[in-house]
Amino acid sequence: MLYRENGQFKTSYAADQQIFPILQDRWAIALLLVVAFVVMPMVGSEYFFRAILIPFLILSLAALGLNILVGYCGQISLGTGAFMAVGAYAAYNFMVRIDGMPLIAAMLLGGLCATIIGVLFGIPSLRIKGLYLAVATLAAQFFTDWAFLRINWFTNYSTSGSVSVGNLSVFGIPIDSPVSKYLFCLVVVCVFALLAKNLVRSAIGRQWMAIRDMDVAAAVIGIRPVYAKLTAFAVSSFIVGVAGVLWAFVYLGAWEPAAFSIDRSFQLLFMVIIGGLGSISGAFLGAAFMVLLPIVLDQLPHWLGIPMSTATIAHLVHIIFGALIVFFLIVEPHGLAKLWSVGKQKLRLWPFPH
Amino acid sequence: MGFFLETLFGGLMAGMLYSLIALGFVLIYKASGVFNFAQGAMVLFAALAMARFAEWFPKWFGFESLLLANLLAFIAAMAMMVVLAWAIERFCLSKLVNQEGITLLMATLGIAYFLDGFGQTLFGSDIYSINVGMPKDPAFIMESVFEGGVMVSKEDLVAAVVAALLVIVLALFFQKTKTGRALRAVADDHQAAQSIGIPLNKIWVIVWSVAGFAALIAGIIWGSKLGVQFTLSLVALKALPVVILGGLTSVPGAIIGGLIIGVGEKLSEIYIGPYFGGGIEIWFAYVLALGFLLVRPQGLFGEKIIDRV
Amino acid sequence: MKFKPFAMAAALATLGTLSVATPTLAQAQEQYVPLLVYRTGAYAPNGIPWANGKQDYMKYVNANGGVNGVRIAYEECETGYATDRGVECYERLKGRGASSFDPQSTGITFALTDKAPIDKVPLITLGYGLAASQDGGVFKWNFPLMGTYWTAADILIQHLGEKEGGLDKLKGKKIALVYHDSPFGKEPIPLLQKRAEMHGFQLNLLPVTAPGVEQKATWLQVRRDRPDYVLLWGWGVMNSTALKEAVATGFPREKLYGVWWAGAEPDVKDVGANAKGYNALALNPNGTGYPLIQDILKKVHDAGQGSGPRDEVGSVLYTRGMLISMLTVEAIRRAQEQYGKGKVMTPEQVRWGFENLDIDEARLQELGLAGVVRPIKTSCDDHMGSSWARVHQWDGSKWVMGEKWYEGDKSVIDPLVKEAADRYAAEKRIQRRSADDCKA
Amino acid sequence: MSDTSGQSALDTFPRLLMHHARVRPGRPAMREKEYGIWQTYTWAEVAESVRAIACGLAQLGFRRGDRLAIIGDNRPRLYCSVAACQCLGGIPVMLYQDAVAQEMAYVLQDAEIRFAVVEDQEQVDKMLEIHPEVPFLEHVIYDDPRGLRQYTESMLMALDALQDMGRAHDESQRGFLDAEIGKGASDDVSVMLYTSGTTGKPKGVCQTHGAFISAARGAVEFDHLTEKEDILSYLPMAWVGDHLFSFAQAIVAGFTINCPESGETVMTDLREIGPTYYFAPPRVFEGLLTQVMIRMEDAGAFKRKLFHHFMEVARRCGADLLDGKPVSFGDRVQYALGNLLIYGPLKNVLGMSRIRVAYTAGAAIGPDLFRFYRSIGINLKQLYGQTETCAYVCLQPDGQIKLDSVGKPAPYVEVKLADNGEILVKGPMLLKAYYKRPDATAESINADGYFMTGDAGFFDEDGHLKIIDRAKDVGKLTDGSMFAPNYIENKLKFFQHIKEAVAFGNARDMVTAFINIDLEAVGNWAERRGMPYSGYTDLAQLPAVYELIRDCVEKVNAELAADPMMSASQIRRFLVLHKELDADDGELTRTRKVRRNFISERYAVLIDALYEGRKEQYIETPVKYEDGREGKIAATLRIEEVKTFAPRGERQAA
Amino acid sequence: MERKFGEVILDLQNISLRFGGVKALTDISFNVREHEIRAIIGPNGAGKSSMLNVINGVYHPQEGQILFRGQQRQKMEPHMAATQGIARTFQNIALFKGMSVLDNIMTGRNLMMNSNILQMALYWGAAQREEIAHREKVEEIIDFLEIQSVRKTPVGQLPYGLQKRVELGRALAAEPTMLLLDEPMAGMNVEEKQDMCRFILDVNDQFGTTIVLIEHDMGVVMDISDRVVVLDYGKKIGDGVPEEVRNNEDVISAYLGTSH
Repeated sequence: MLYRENGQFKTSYAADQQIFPILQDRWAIALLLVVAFVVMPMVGSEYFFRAILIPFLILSLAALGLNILVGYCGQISLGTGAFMAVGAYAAYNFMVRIDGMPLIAAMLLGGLCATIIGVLFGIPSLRIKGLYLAVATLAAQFFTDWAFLRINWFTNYSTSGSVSVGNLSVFGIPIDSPVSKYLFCLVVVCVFALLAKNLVRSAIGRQWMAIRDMDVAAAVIGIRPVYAKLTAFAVSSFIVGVAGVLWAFVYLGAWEPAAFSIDRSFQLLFMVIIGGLGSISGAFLGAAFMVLLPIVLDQLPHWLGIPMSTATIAHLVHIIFGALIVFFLIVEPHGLAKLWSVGKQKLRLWPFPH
Repeated sequence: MGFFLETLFGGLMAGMLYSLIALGFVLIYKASGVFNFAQGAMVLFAALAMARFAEWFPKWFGFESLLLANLLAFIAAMAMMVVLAWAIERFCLSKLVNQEGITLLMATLGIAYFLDGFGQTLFGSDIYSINVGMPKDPAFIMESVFEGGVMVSKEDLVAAVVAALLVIVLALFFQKTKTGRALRAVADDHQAAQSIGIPLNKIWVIVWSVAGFAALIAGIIWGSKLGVQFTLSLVALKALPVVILGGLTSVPGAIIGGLIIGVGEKLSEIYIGPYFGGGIEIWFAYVLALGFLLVRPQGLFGEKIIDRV
Repeated sequence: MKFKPFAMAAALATLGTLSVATPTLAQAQEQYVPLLVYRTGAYAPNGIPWANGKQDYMKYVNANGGVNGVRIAYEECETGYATDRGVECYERLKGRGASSFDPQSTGITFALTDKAPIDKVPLITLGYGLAASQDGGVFKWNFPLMGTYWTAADILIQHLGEKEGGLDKLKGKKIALVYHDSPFGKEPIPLLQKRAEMHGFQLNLLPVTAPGVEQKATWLQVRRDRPDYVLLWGWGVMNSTALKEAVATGFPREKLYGVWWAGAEPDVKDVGANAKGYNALALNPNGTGYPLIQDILKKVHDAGQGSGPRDEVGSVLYTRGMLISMLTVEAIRRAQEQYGKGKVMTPEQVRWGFENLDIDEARLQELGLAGVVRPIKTSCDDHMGSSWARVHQWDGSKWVMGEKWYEGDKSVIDPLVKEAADRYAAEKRIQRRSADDCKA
Repeated sequence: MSDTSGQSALDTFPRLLMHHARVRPGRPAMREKEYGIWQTYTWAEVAESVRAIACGLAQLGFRRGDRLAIIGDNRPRLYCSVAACQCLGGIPVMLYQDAVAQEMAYVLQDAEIRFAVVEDQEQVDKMLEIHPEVPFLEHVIYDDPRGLRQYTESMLMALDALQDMGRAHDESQRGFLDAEIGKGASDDVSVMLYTSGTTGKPKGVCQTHGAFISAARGAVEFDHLTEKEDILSYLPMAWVGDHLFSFAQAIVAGFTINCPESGETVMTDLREIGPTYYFAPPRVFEGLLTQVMIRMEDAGAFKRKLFHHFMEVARRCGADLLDGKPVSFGDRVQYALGNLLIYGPLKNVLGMSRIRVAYTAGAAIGPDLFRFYRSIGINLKQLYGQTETCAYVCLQPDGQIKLDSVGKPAPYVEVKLADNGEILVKGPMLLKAYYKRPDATAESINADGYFMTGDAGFFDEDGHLKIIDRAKDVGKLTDGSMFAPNYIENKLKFFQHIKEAVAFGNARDMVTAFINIDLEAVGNWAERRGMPYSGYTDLAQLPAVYELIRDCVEKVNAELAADPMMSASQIRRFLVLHKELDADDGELTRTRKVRRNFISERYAVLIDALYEGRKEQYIETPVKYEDGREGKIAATLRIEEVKTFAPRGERQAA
Repeated sequence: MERKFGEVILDLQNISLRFGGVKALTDISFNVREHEIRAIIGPNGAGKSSMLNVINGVYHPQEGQILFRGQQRQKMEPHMAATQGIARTFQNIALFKGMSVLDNIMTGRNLMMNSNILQMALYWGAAQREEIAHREKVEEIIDFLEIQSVRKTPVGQLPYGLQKRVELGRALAAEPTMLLLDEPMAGMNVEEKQDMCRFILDVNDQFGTTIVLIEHDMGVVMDISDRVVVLDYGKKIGDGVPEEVRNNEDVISAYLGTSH
């Protein structure tokens, strides 16, 4: 309905291959970015930043990373929490042990460590497939949970095993207020989303998808499964690791391994699937769904002025949330991103139905 | 040596308990290709139903017999599991046919959420007990051989026997009854099964009911062991390495896998754990399963996956 | 058809955006106290009586006309014991002028400890939390009232020493710590190690992976090592499972000592008679045999306002919740004395109240708590206020309180606290509070 | 000649082209969707390409006055070849690319073609097939070498190779081409367009540079076209319309022509380009509207309601808004809303968002159809013209649009009516001659220099020309009243369910008609009603379809009854044909005009049946399938009677 | 037209392949010469697809040796066959169904893309230039196969015939020296078959690609192939130019005789 595509013809491949080939989409994205970067910092409440936007952004990033592995390369992983933890603890160690370590460097190094561990745990994927692999990745989850509890070196010999960071700053700008934290996360997420989008529309992205869609055929046309799968694990773990750093450093500030428990892994997988496998925007939609819905459901009786006990609400949230997940899977197994693109397609074809 | 045997027995019996839960996974996967992450929630739900009904019935109907209470509660809980199976088929699975495995898996996670909330709404979220007269104290065997004998938990022993019985019952059900054979036909080939006139949705209701039955048994045993409360649903995590080790499609695999995992993790915790500061059994189970899978990617008894082009 | 869920999701999203943008504010003449609770999830059996106790006391205060006429406005927020949800609750409620937070979870406490000084909201962690936060010089906003894990561990060792006939008799003994493998379970270790060094007993560490449903291997090790005592540092299902495994491996319950988080009714209820002889620390007694609780029963439960079932009133965790609310209210009252009676206190003023609590025997008498707890007096240096506890024992159907009150040994604990607090301050580049700041 | 730079006299196409290459070298002259993107050629590049082709042709021996056959889809290099040929003073002859080889043979023989530039293997094969019959043919140059590698015939040459040769030649003989261009004169024949002709063999219409340039210039001034226009070139190059719009006007105004990727992608390409200037015969607009209606039928109830509501609004005030007439504020608001919700998106989907001016011509356009496009804000206008007049006689001026007229005489054109109603025109755009047919030339241009169009029409009170029919087709019923078959057929064809119609009645006592249903529209209609059918023949004979068609015919009768001149021509009986009329079977011309005589011979049985009052008639018809096989379609056709209406003006007439 | 064949490019010697106890191929030898169109025919289950799978390294024969360009093959993985210039299509279309036509064909050029992962992530400079360069090649293939109108359509939405074409396109994108086609015309109507034949001949003709194909339609095989190998129950029963094979008695009885 809002699209006016006449005259938007492409005279070069560069123009044809851009991420948003349609002018109206570019406007919409620009608007979104303006809202995110300019409007939000001006109008958002502290609660909105700290409890909704920041976790939303960080989890989007993690989901984005996971989506590369699951959605693009077809390797199901239930060990995402582990890679987040590796990123977080590695970055923590870089920060504590090396004086004057810049936050960004620590973050990237944390991501790098997550990459290494990710690749290590990705090796079985060369032999093990599907659900077997999914369960096998839990080994990473439980192992890291254990390792960060047990091996005191990782926690800098903290008595409780809980660690914390403070006084974050980037290029001399302190990252302490909700807005600065939010903006920091936003920048990181935008950058990684762009990089990830670039990867998935490049040769490597096609290799991943080829492996996902039909691995034998992919091998026959010269794609090395080893390379494709391990790069997917590497890239995915890197992004997830960075998300782990943000989650620990920016969102929690102080954390214990339980912050990256198996529940987190499942939560992320949910985001990816509800959001839409094999779609960058799906990671954001999924994260929004998973972060917002429970909060909204939880608050709904309050807003509506229905008196209800905390326990009843909590149970109802579970019931409705579970039912909604099933509902969404039934209505659109390909996730919110698919719904979104169907909606967009409808807008493009409006007033025609098809 | 005596201690080694104790550990071994302990592991075997823990393994049997894992198998009990793993069976539920295998049954459903075999017949409907769904990796049912809601199995844990089903165990909790069944156990909650059992515990609460056994508590409520004597109050409602004014009798005191524990046996009668347990019996009625068992029947009522089983009925709930059948209704649940029907509801899952009707409102969820039948609408998700031909979807990818991972979508189905996520749907079962949705079901798990739902059951968590629903079960606690109906039955409460406190800790409840199931008293089916399981012996709690230890027994000592081979006292002549080792000093102090070899300790065996009677409760675990009973549980292991029940688990073994359940496997036999299920095996008979699959081999000897018409329905059971139909279930196997579905497992082998959905289309073939349909073409010989077995309604798929009915089969699914039955399979989920049978899995519900397995969950109820597991819930009773685990519930009387741990107490019935939310954490019960997490024991499913213990069954996962068992399932993949044994092979997703194999009932005997679930048993053997359970034993291997049970023994493996107990021995590792006791003999290797101290070198690492302990607490390694949970991940060791997974690593063990992973190791097996590297050799046999389809699990010990799973069907071989052949790449066709 | 296909379009509907899309529209619905959009609607939900819009709803979410709109609603959070307009936070409701507490009403003018009410003191707002948020209550973080968990009534669902793995720790619900423990969380429910705790939450009910907290709420009932607030209702009781309101039934008595509030704090010098200021009514308490309380609001629960379900955390499910999950750190991120706890943080969300905190962020949501703190903006409404929250007097203080009782996170009810070590993980949430850790996450909030860094945020509280920025937001200027006091955290009270009665009997849990960060042991070092006793040091108010560094942890200005944390109040581990009535005890920390270190005082708990210290008291347990004192008790064992007494049982053996003197701390020196512990030499050569084996004491095993079966602990929840998390910061909660690991906190007592440094103190126990110090005590082990002092008295020459051997400390065996046996971690149990959360949530603790699988302890067979742990107890097999206990059986093999045959320790003289086992200290149980568990929470939730881990405790009952530990007791059941102790039964199944034949470990004498009399030699099993739990921390005060392992000594409530849900921990033993399911084990029943088999747990007979099991000991645990008690920060507070159970039962309904003192005036305050009778008054609560009368003014709250008899008025149909009870938060939970009546027979739960007086249980261990209920009472603990009640005490937490009592201390919060006392802090508010104390602050009002300083800043103006009958006014709504800001969180900073409440913090001052917490730091200057002085609940002496007389006040306890007034509150109807005589003999239930010992006097509590906090200061700038000591945010704990009291470290007295007793040991109670399960007789198969109820907890029986021991006679003797123990106090954490300051000479053992304080150096540890100082060291840990200093280290924390160094890490965070916090200056120790000046004397002026203490007075302010 | 020394003044060949010719800046002063832009009177031939080559000079115009070189002029653009100088004044706007960087602006796009042509775009072609190829390899997934719009490959763009600037005026400079086009001029270079034209030079190369021209020099190459010259090298091959192409001489002044030679005819160059050009056969293929709308490809930039084929347009370049047209210009290149003109540079050398040759005469380009475009052929319909979908014609079968034998049809081409006639033109090639008639025009004594020595050189042909063709698009691809398909056309090359045709050339090779008819080569024995066209002995003059020496060189066949192909644009797309695909599949031609193994062809060893010496007459074949790739356009690439030709251009390379040409470039070398141009390099070595600088000034040769400029000199050739300089030799050209405005009065030279610039192009030869074959009229498909409803009767007899096609005739080559020779048009001069001057004729086409003045026709183009007139239109450019009339509609204020600029170099910024975009036009989609997708109509056959051999058609005068395409030559005027995509070639002559583009070169005169310097705007951009855009060639679609392939036949299947025209709609997509149209959406992408979004032309600002558009030209299409009515059937294209009709097809689009039919599609719109069909697709809207599938939409949900809400959307359909919205659509119909706003279409109603548009019908009420859309055309008036476009014409700048006063419209109430309420309607303006509603229309603006409609523009946001319906018209805007609709135009976008149709690829018409950017259109400033659109023309239709070639056949009468249905008033509903015409009104539809105008009402949603597309400035669609009609023009009237013929091959012989460079498709340029009358144009509808902006703001003076009448649904049933073709507008006022265009600039430089003089129009008058003969006594018998035939339209006579005079102006610079008239043909020079019919090629090698002085007889025909003489026949068509009268002593006063007026070209006799052969169409009958009249001017209305505002001076707008109205066309009734072909003058020679206008006949008489036995009672002496006028019978204008085309007029009736057009009215029938305005219904979306009727694709073609053929009316009979000359020298008969009543009017009858053959109907061709529109397979897509009627098929859809049937499907929605759950009526099964196996194909066209089956569908056509369904009683329900007859009902549907009879309804349409009755409506036409009602309209005819309202017109005193036509009321006697109401249709009494009709049948629905068992096969679609097809150009391949010779029933239609390539421009899809009915070949009335051929049809009356071929279906004589049916005509007899119509007039003998039979209820049904069996018929067998031979057909040619697309792959060249031949077969037969046999069916028993139902014949139905239709209600007629009393003429409105009866009393006065009596 | 005279065709020019080159040297033997692929030589299969005494190939035997077993799956467990089942013999799929027994002692099969034949060769393929450069630029020729070599057909493998035989009834269902004759081992034709297994033969192709052996050639491109999906299956590993237990006995026999394979010489490719005179080099004996060692342990072979499918992607190595691709690097040696062997591309193929599959009997049951093996397209990447989640990707568009364009992306599917782009994967075929994977081996020729050298950007590293960082460059791709930035999509700047070399990576973008490479992407565009390969896009140009792929567009030529799209043009060649006349699938412009579906360029950006997900392959899953295409009709069967077009999918087959896309698969051929993906194989062509690798610019193979040898193309293995597994029943390229199965399930097509007459018109689609004609198109496909044209494409195959054009490929062979225009790029000089050696083609080994399996096909059921005897007419097609005889029309377009230069030499034909006939398999039956895993054994070779005939080999030669189409006329020879047509007249071979074994073939007639084993294959033609039983076919309808």
